[in-house]
Formats: sequence, C-alpha cells, structure tokens
Amino acid sequence: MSDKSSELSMLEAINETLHSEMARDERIVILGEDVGRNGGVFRATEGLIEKFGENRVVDTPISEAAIAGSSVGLAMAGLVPVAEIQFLGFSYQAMHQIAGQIARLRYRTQSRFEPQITIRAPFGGGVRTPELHSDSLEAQFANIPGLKIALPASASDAKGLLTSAIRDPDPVLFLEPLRGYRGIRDMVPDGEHIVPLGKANLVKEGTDVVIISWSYQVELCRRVADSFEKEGVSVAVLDLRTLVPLDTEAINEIVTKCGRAVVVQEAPETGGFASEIIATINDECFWSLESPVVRISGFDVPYPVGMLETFYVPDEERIRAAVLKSIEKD
Amino acid sequence: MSDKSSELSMLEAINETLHSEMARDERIVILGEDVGRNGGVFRATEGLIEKFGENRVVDTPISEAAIAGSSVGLAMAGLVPVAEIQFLGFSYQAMHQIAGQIARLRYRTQSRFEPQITIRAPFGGGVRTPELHSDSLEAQFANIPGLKIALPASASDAKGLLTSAIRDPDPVLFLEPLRGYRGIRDMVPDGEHIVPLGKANLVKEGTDVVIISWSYQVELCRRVADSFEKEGVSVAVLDLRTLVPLDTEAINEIVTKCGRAVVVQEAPETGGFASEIIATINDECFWSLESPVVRISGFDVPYPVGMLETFYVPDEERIRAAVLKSIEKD
Amino acid sequence: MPKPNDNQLQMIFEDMVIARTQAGRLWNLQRQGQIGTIAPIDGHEATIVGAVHALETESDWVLPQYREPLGLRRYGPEILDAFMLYNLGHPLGGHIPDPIKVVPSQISLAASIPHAVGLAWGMSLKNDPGAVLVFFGDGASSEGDFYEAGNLAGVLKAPVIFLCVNNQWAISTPTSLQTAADSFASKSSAFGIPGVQVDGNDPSLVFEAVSEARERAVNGKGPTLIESTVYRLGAHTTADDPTRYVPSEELSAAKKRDPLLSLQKELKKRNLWSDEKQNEVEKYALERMDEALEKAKNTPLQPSSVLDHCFETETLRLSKQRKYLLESLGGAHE
Amino acid sequence: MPKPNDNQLQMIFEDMVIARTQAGRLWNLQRQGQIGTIAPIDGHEATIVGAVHALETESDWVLPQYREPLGLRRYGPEILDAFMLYNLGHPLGGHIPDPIKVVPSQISLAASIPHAVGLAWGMSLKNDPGAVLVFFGDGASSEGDFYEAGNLAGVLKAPVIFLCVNNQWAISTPTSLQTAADSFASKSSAFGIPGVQVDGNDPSLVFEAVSEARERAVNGKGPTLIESTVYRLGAHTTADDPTRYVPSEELSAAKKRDPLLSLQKELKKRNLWSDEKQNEVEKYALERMDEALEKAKNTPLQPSSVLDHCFETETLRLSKQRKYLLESLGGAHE
Ligand SMILES: Cc1ncc(C[n+]2csc(CCOP(=O)(O)OP(=O)(O)O)c2C)c(N)n1
Ligand SMILES: Cc1ncc(C[n+]2csc(CCOP(=O)(O)OP(=O)(O)O)c2C)c(N)n1
Ligand SMILES: [Mg+2]
Ligand SMILES: [Mg+2]
Repeated sequence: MSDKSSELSMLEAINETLHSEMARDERIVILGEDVGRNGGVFRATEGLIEKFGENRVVDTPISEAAIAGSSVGLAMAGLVPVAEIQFLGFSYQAMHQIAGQIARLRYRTQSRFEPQITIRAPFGGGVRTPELHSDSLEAQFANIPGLKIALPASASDAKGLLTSAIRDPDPVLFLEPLRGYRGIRDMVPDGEHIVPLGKANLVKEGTDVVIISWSYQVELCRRVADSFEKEGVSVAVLDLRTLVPLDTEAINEIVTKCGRAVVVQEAPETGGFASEIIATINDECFWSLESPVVRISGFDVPYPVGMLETFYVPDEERIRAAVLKSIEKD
Repeated sequence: MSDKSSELSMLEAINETLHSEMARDERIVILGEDVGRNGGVFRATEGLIEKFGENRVVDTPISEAAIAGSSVGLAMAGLVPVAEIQFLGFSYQAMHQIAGQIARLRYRTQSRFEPQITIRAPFGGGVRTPELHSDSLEAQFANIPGLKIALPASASDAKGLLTSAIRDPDPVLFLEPLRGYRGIRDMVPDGEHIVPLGKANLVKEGTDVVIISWSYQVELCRRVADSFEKEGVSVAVLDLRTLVPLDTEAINEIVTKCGRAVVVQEAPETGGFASEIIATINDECFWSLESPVVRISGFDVPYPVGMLETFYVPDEERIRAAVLKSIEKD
Repeated sequence: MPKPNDNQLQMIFEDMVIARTQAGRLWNLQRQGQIGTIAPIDGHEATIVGAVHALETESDWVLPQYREPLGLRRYGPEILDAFMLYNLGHPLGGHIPDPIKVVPSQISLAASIPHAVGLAWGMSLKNDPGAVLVFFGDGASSEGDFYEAGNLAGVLKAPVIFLCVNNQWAISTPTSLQTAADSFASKSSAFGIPGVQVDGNDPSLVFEAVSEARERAVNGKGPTLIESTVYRLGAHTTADDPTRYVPSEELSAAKKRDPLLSLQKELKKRNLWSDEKQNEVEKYALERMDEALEKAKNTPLQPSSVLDHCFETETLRLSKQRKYLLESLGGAHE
Repeated sequence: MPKPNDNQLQMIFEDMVIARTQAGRLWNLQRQGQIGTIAPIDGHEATIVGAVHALETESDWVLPQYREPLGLRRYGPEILDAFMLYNLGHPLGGHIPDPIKVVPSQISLAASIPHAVGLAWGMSLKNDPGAVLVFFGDGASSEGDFYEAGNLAGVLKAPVIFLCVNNQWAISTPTSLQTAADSFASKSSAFGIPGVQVDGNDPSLVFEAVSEARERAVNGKGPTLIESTVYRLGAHTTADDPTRYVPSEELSAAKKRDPLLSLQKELKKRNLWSDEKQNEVEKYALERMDEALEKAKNTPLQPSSVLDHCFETETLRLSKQRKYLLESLGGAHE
C-alpha cells in the first residue's frame, strides 16, 4: 500500500478500481450492456475488454434479468461476477432475480453457495436524463434482506467501497451518482484502498445539528454546513456510505452529541430511506433529541422531466432551510 | 344500500365484491393465472368465469410482467383490468411494469391515459408456504410514487376497500393476507359498501398507548389491546387500511392523545413501512411523544421456511412486550 | 398484395425527407444546448414512414420506441409539437392529445410491447375496429417483455403488429451478440404467429408487409411479427460516439443503401419528384420545426406542475408537499 | 445414438419405481399433516429419471423446478435426505451438500433457467468439464426468464440443456392457453439453438435426447431445448383439486400411457424385471423414505437459526435482532 494519492473523478476512480481488481482476481467477470467494446455508456469499464479479453468482459444482450440471473450461476461456478445495470431504473426488469434470487442464495442454500456478486448501477438526478434514468430506488432495495447497498459520495470512497463490494462474499448493490461521475473529484489513494462496508464517514464535525445523507447529496450538505460556519452554527455532516449494513453506532453518537438532526435524500419522501434513519434515531437516541428530526426529500411523484428537475431534487437552499428549522427555538 | 349484513370470511367478501363489481361495470376484466376455470388457487375468483364468460375472466400464461403490462393496454382501451398476481412475491417479475409503467402512466402522459388498474395479490405469513409466497413487500411498493396500497384487516374492509380500489381512477395494489382468507370472519354489509382509500380505522379507542398496524397483524394487536384492559392499561389500535394514501391526520390525532405508540409489521425491520410511520409521527407530533415509538417487525432476513416461521412473524407476546416497553417509566 | 400507389409513395417520400431534414436540425439544436439528448432517425425513415402509411390513423394505434416520432407525421402535427416539448424536457411532451392514436415514446426497452398487446386485446373485446402497431429495436427484442407479450398475443389472437426495427446495433452491441437466432422474424415461432422479414430500406415493402399484417389483425387472424432490416446511419444518440465500435467500411456500405437515395432516384425517374420539390419540402420541414420549437418554448410551465398528474385527486401528503414547494419557491416562481 | 443398455434401463426403472412409491407415501404423510404441501411426481418419472441417467453425476449439474427431487436418486441419497428436511420446513432442506451437483428446488418459476446458463457459462470459462441440465414446466416457459436466458445461452454457446417437462398443465391452465406455438420445442428458434420433442413417457427416448444434447454441450456446440411430453397424472399439489378442470376422459387415457406400466411390461418380457423385484424395490423405497423422514425429524433446529446464513458476517442490526429474539424466547428455546 502506498501513501501517495492522485486527484481523480469518481468515474476515473471506478474505472481504475475495476482494472486493479480484475488484475488481482482472475475469477472476476464483468457483464452488462455495452460494457465491452464501448467501455460502458459512461466509460466506467473503458479499457477492460482490451486488457482482459472478451471472456472476462462480456457485452450481453439487453436482458437485465438474465444479467442478474446468470450472475447467480457464475457465482455458483466459483466466479465473481461484477454486473452492470445500465441505469438503476432498469434494475426493475431484474427485480425477481436481484430480490428473489441473488439476495436469498446464501440463506436458501444455508451457505452452500456464496453470492459474491456486485451489481453496479448509475442513478440519481441533476443531469436531465430521460425517464427511469435518475430515480433513487435505494430504499426499495434496503428492504430486501440479504443485499448490501453502497453509495459512495467521493471518488476516494468510490474506490474504497467498490473494492470492498467486489471482495465481499455477499451481494452488494453499488450505486454511482450520475452527477458525481465527472462532477466529483478528489484525492484518491494510489494502490490498494479499502473502505469497509458499514462504516459511516463523519465528513464534517459539528455540535449543533447533524445532517445525515448519502451519495451525491453529501456534497450539497457539506457546502451548506460550511456556509453555516460563518454564522456561528456548528453543523456536522454524516455520510452513511452504506445503507446496509447501517452504521447505527455512528448515527447514535453524532445525533446524541448534536441533539438535532436533518436527513437528506433525493428519493420520494414516503418510504424513502430517510424514514429508516429517523426510525433508527428514535430507537437509538430518542432522549437526546431536542427537536424533531427534519427530513428533506424528493416529492412523492415519479422522477420528473428535465425542465422540472430543479424543483424536485433537494438543493442547498432546501437543506439550509431544514437546518434552520431544526435549530429554531420553539 | 341496505343496512343488513352477513358474516363472511375475508375470502368470501372478496369473491362477493368481484361478483358485484363485475355485474355493475361491464368494463371490468379479470386476468391472471388460474383465475378462470379454477376460480383462483384460493377461490377468490370462483364462479366469475361461469357468470361473466371467458372474455371477461381470462386465464393468462404464466407471465406476471405481461399480466401487469397488458393491463396498461387494457386501461388505454378504456377497460378496467383487475389483475391477480398469484402471490405477491411474484410481483417482482412484474416490477418494471408495476413501478415503471402502471404507476407512471398518468404522470408521463399528463393524464391523457388513466390507469384504472387494480392488482390483487395474497401475501403474509403464518401458513407455512414455500418461498416467496409470504413476504411482506408493502414498503417497497410504498416508495413507488403513483401507486396506492390497500391492505384490509377485516372481511368488511376487504369488501369496502376492494370496491374503492376497483373504482379508483388510479392504480391500487390490493393486498390480501393469506392468514385472513379463512381466518378472518366478520359482519359484512350486504349491497354496496365503500370504505374510502386513505381513511384509517380506529379499531379500538384508548388513551395510554396506541398500536398502529395494518393487514392481518391488526387482529393480533386488537387481542393484545383487549388483554391489557383487565390490567387497567388503555390501549388504542389504529388500522391504517391504506399505506398510500396515508392517513396522517388519524395518526397525529391518536398519537397526540396517547403520547405513546407501538408500530407492528410483519416485514423486515430495515426499510419497512413501520419506519415511515415513525418518521411521520416525528413530523406530525414529535412534541407529544412521552417515550420513543417502539417498532415490532420481522427480522432482516428472507422470509424463512415453515419450521422457523413462528420465530419470525411478530406474535401477541412480542406485541405485548412492545406495549410494556412503550409505557414503562424510565 | 397492397403496394402504395404513386400518390402514396410521394407522400411517403415527402414524410421521409421531412423526417431526415428535421433530424438534422434537431441534432444541431442539441449541439447548441437548446434541447436534451436525442436519438437520430437517420436510416430508419423508410421503415417508420412506410409502416405508418399502411395504417388507418382513425382506428389504428402506434406505440413508438424513441427513435420514431419524426416519422409519425401522418398522424398529425400534434406529434411534432409534443415531441419538441419532450425535447425541451417539458412535461406536456408526454401528452399527445386525444384523438391522436399515438402513445408517447417509451424509454424502457420493450416495456410498451405488453401495452400494445393489452390495447389490441381491449379493442377486440370492445369490438373497436383497427389494429395496434408497436415499434421496437433489435436490442429490445432480448427483453422478457417482448417474449411474454408476444406469447400472450399469440394465445389471445390480439390484433397487434410487432415491428422489430433491426438497425444492426443496440448502442454498441451488434446483432451477432444480441441473438443467435437466424433472424428476429424467426422468433415468431415461439409465439405461434407468422414472422416476416422485410428490407426496411424500401418503404413499399414495409408498407406491403404492414398492410398484410393489418389485414390479418383486423380479420381476427391475430398478430404478426415483422422484422424490418435497416442500418443505423448515425450515432445511437447525441451522447454516443459510434466511431468507437461501428466499422467504417460497414457504415459507408450502408450509406450507399440510404433509403432516401434510392427512392429519390426512382421517383425522379418516374417524374414523381424533383429538385424543386425537394427544396420546398426541406424548407417546409425546417419552418415547421422552428415553429414547433417556438411554440414549445412559449408553452408556460409552473414549477409546481412537478406535482401534478400523479393521482387524479391529490393525496394529503402531496398537498403538504405542494405547500412546502410553493413556500420554498417564495411565491416568486408561480 | 446412445440408448440405455439393459443394465441402465433396469436402474432407470428401479429409480422410477422408487420415485412413484415414495411419492405415494409422501402424499399420505402430507394428508396426515406430517409435512407441508408437495407436488407429486406421478407421470413425470420417465422423463426425470431418464434424463438424469444420461448425465455424468461427477461433472454435470442439475437444477430442478420442484417436482423432480424424488427422481434424482442417481445423484445420491443426500437428495432425499435434504428433500425430507425441505418437506418438514427445515432450513437444511435447502442445503444439498458438496460435492453433489444438484441445486435445491426452485419455487419461482423459470428463475433458475438464467442460473443454469450462468453456471454453464462459468464452467466453460473455467474449462470445467460437464454440462448443466435445468428442468422447468410448460407453464414456466411463459416467463421472461426462460426467453432471456435461452437467448443469452444461444449467444454464449453455453453448455446447457433446457428440459421443458410439458405435462399439459400449469396448475389449471392447459397448454392451449399457455402458448399458441406449435410446440414448446419450437421456441428454440427464438434462440438459434436446436429444439427437440420427445415422448417423455419413454425413458429411453429421453435418455437418448439428453445424451445427444449433452454431447453437443460438452463439445462446445451450445445449448439444446428439449420438450419432453408427459401427462400430469396427479394433482398439481396437495393443495389442488384437479377434478375442477382436468377432463376425466383425458386423465383416464393418460393413465393408460402411464410410463411405469409400459416399461414394466417390456422389462418383464425381457426378463429384466419381476414381481419379486418390484416388491423388493417398493419395500426399499418406503424404508428409505421412513429412514430419511426419521433422520429429518431428528435434525436439531435452533429457533435462532432463523437469523443464520443471511450474510457471511452478521451485521450490527442482525446481532441486535438476534439478541432480541433470544431474549424474547426467554432462553428456554435454545
Ligand atoms: C430496459 C432498458 N434497458 C436498457 C436501456 C438503455 N438503452 C437505451 S437504448 C439501448 C439500446 C437499444 O437498442 P435497440 O432496441 O436495438 O434500439 P435502437 O436504439 O437501435 O433503435 C439501451 C441498452 C433502456 N433504455 N431500457
Ligand atoms: C414466478 C411464479 N409465478 C407463479 C407461481 C405460482 N405457481 C406455482 S406452480 C405454477 C404452475 C407451474 O406450471 P408448470 O411450469 O407447467 O409446472 P408443473 O407444475 O406443471 O410441473 C404456478 C403458476 C410461481 N411459483 N412462480
Ligand atoms: Mg437497434
Ligand atoms: Mg406443467
């Protein structure tokens, strides 16, 4: 392990990680739509087919269910599939394989078969995509037992979490924010870099109120927290990094310390993962709450078309208002 | 409307409602696996094909996605599909049609097309079924904007809610508890009986603590509440009846009155709909809470095999303990 | 068998020229950042226009994938108007008004195929006249939805026409990696329905195949699967770089078979087309597009419309969200 | 073409008799409430046993739907042991131990077909010898999974054998409502692979077809779709009442073609079978089942094992749930 690092976009970090993991472990097979010759529609898999060949980097037919379903078989054969679903919205086509099969393989066979399967998929708003390209479906997956969910908010975490995801003996859904592919750049450690699944990241210390979030929204939360500094309000930011496993200890600790919390998600409000965080806070540290937790979400409508996107996705202004609401004296 | 009523099982109430709605509205078409000659594997559609013919009661191939997807087209043609998914677990095969198409039809066409579609599916534990027959997936659907979710807890509500569901111009997922089909019997009004979507039912008044639940679990909650009566503890029971729309007013009112709440669900804890209820309580009436809301759930594992079922599904003992925990003085 | 007559052929070619011309303008508009990602129609005109001209617009429904809208002019100017709103990211882009029998583009591949089957089935249950035509690509044919819907349609004998536009590519994936089947048409065996392969660069052949399929459909003989073979002459979309994967010789060869070239030549020879006519039609096409763009740009949009049309009647929670949105907009945006 | 020799045929028939006998006992056990819902094998024995005897158990995988377990005896006694645990609702019913190349029953129809393709593909990537055989019903063939997986296998030339057991019914749905295709075998055209139809009441023919398909598979020639035609002689499951929908004349006719009857006759004629042998085998079958049931009943089960095997390493939340469960059990159950 080296202690050098390089500035990379999240996309570059992901691509680099796929390269190094494939070189490390011969069992890894990449499969998905346009992942080969084209290097992925966002270039996340660029250069892999040239380096590792057509047997290990496979352009599949447009069959999400078969991509997920054949990954089960590949894992049974002792390989390590890293599948790409071109956009998370199309994981619905594979839901019976992801939720009904991949997530249950270990349980139903009592560990005879190990589902060492990673499913990568881009998601999230802000780049004016067509339908079903931007939807934040993480909460729906979080209610599926047997599946882990990682959502990096930085290039460095993208590398560290993807490495953990691929090596994890259980299935991991690895969600990549579209807006972060080129929009997020930071210093990424060279060489092997591991961020364990289940450890949240206290992006910013603070004592008055904590904003809890994940994926691209963390960046907005950080900016809002910074902006409060000048005003003498100390705002912490906790990046969950993974929803399953959930770092309840980190949540407990920081909420107990601050006494006030805001949860930010892009997903629709009803049944979004923010409600799980609020329920977890209720379980873990209700008595330290000095005000109700404030949640900021997308609305309870399908992800909208381009012209309406900015009115849907939570922005700094809304997060700011939520912080103010959380700390207002009543 | 008559004010007579008859004692029916939930299954009988559903069957009767399908008969009377089909007679009332010629546009209704029933489709699904084994819904015709066989009358449904639980006999929910018994007698319909004989009365309304093969054009209106259709045995489809085993293609859940095509059942849901062709329902979209039937609705476009001006018909009113009432589709059956044989077990809710197999709605995963149709998820891209339910979540990606049915729930969005109105929004994406700006109401040119009306998705007057009902999807019925049995679910829930307690009857030792094979895999994927018992899973409580309601929270995953609740995070899908554009879909309503009704889950009756009594035969009478089954009739009233199913009538509303079929007549609603928007898609309704109508979930029928396996354990309730024959296990729940009560007085059902004869003739037309409507229970509006979005109105919770205060099954039992109470002042010390309220148990909030839905579907079959309501029955257990009621029993627990009754048992507390002798001990001088006044336990209210709120049956949500529908998760979307959610009756936040009823939740607010009863939680404000009691100051203490327990939420009971069969689904896995993480990301279950109980967390949405807790978040809603946090939003609506945080300041009236005298103790943290207690949630009782299935565990974060796939729904287990028969011999382990009783250790998975919440029972009266667990609900009782939760009530005690909620009211214990600290 | 029904071939387009001279008048029809002229109208078909006119629509093809208009589609190609407008596609060029659209590409530029996208490059200027005026509209979002688009999927060019280039190379698909003969198939789309030829197919649509074989339908009865009053009774027959069309369900496009996403590459078709510019070729659906025969169904009325409303299609282009809605398409320009769609390209701007305006919600009304999804609203093609009654009574136009065209459903908006479908992004989720193959997802509209079961809709088409349900619609056709519903029409026959209601004894409505007409048939349903659904467009989809070679790539989309690999989705379970295609097969489940095709099989269901076969059983129901639904009046539906499955039109697989095989343009040789699904983004970067060639048909050789998409299926090992002899042809896409041969997949019809799985449904027990006829499968027809047609040269999609010749609108007369497409017209003929669709006419026959329509005959079968409206006469209770059930569905037909048509594979129309073309070549995607442009990029997959404005976001795609086909030079990464399309062999340039293959593309040049395909350009020689450009459906517009051969038909233009033939029509000119038969004095059914002229350079003046060509100029006139191109001019019209651009004017029409500018007009539609202008109209789209001037179509008002309330920010709060993000919350409209989720349900017929707003839920309590959506009302609360609307209040929040309006407050957060400070009233200024409304 | 490879036919089973006399010895093989004897072994096949023995397994068929054992399966039928055990199925009868199972039915009674279910009726007595000793085990959960089961799906009888009656009528499917020749297909299942014949197919499995054409495989190399050391190298070839089998993925059953749910009707097959009693017919998989050739893969070892572990299959029945696991199956009895499964019937009791014991979690170890899903654990067929290494190195037995059989995957547990699949309840989600067609869901194991893509698994079979992935497994076969993985084996060929690793240069492992052998092939993969996946069983599924006529009804399951209508699921998108079948088509997507079949198409993928065709492209990959994966060493997989798709064995569609057409028993004429999917619960109450007859094949005429399941598909309009000429046969289930003909669906292979959609994948560009060979499709074979075989009389599934004759284990020699099934053996032959599977042997050939296996030859193709292991020689890099890719997948085969086999439709084996039988008749479901019993109820769909113990929860089903087939008198509601199965025409009784059809059932009586099918019973005359009972796969056990004709083969028994033939073997007896050739002195390869006798009444004594029959009795002996039946007795063995019942003893073996009782033994497996006893063993299953005596397999210990901790209530807290409901929380085992979700992940390799327990998450924080699962540990908390385990603590809660153990407390709520009051320690008494452990
Ligand atoms: C269900 C689904 N999966 C993946 C995608 C992403 N995607 C968009 S277009 C495309 C290729 C489609 O190819 P084809 O169906 O041949 O149509 P063409 O673009 O060639 O006209 C893909 C994979 C999608 N839109 N929907
Ligand atoms: C995906 C899915 N949908 C529905 C069911 C419910 N179901 C169980 S068995 C069955 C019929 C299956 O028929 P077939 O595949 O022909 O097998 P058979 O029982 O005849 O052997 C159905 C519909 C299921 N198990 N899985
Ligand atoms: Mg294509
Ligand atoms: Mg069958």
